[in-house]
Amino acid sequence: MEIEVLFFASYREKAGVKSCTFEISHGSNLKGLIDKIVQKFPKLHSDPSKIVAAINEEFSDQSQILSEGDIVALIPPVSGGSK
Amino acid sequence: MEIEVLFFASYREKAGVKSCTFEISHGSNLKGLIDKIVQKFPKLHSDPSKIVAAINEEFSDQSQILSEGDIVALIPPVSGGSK
Amino acid sequence: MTIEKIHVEISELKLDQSIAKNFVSSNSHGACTIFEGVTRDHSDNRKVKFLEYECYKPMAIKKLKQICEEIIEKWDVKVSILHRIGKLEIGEVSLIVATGSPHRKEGIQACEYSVDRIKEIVPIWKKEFFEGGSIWIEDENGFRPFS
Amino acid sequence: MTIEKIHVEISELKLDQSIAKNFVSSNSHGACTIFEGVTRDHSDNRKVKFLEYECYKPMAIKKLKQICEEIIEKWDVKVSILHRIGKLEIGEVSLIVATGSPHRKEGIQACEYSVDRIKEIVPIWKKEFFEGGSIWIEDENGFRPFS
Repeated sequence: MEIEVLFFASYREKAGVKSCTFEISHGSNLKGLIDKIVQKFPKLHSDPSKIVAAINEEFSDQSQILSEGDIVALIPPVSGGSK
Repeated sequence: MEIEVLFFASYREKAGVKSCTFEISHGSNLKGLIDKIVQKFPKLHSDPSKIVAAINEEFSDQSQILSEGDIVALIPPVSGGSK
Repeated sequence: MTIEKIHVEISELKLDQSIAKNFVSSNSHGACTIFEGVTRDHSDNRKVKFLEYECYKPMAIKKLKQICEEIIEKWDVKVSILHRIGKLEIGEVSLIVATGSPHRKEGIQACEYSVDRIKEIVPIWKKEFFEGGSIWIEDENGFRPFS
Repeated sequence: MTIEKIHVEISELKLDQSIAKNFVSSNSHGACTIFEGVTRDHSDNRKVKFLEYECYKPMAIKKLKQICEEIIEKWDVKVSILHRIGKLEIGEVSLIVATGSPHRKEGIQACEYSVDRIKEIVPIWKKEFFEGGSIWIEDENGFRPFS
């Protein structure tokens, strides 16, 4: 099945794209997808297990199983606003 | 010697005056003055020892000795601003 | 130095937040925190019509400055305090405290501190006019000049 | 009910404090607390020229609303959060949080809570442009979505 992946901020720059569609097998979890993403864009992170991601706008554990139509966003660390 | 006494808020209303000059003897302390004030305006407070006062714009203990030219203000309890 | 970091004002006129905000702003600041005390339409169970604030002005100014000095000793901030006196309608602003600071924590803390401290040591009194009467808002525990 | 107590906005336009303030004001409120995050001219030892904020908008809106919901469960307040994105010059306001409350303590606490929480769970990123380069401001410990 196809999953749309969104890239923001430093991930967007490192990947060189704002979004990208990945083909994964049914039953795959978020970890499996993230491993595929990092294979394609190795600059993203040296340790894929540390990437924080959201499925359908909710932060999700990498063990979560993906479903058809899910939108996955990779969320770089933030330090927004003023310290 | 003469000491000018200022009244504010509820004290001003209870005394019926904004200020008043009292004659006290040299060496008198604030307590002595406050006792005199409450004698003249008994409505001010049932317990004169609890009246908070400032000498020359500084909060002062009732044991403080007064000097010629001091300005004494009786400071009603406040609950200013929003709770 | 100190003189440039603190600003206090007591006025019978409507308070203008931009005066406080402009005073505390700086290109090196990442945070501006503003507290406004507003006249409420009720107090306990009384329906309030309007308020009157009275102050012992020279001492109130002195004490507001003292609070500002305490603040700039504790935190890296600029601070401005404006207090209105006289008659205030419901919804009008009686107090504005603004802090400007490089970082947000200290600005928020300083702002909270000042509002607490104003109640403790600044001789400003509030009279509430409600349906059927008026009362000076006094709290025996509210004034702690030596704390 | 909830819907009337919270207000969030993400905008490319200059933020207008009066929108936040008007939303949280009420005749039954005695306090209005406003926090503004401002673009500083320096960061660590870098001289900052300007900033750019980027966000994952639908999720950022959702998370800002979640923070507001958390706040109105904890405190008796109304709350408005405005966040700007896009290019910001030095001195411009990136974030406004306003709370209105019957009493001051809860308003100040709610305001502080929201600012902390925004850093934890709202997907908005800041890129700093300084003399000689640019950098995304990222803090490995800054994002704690599950805390």
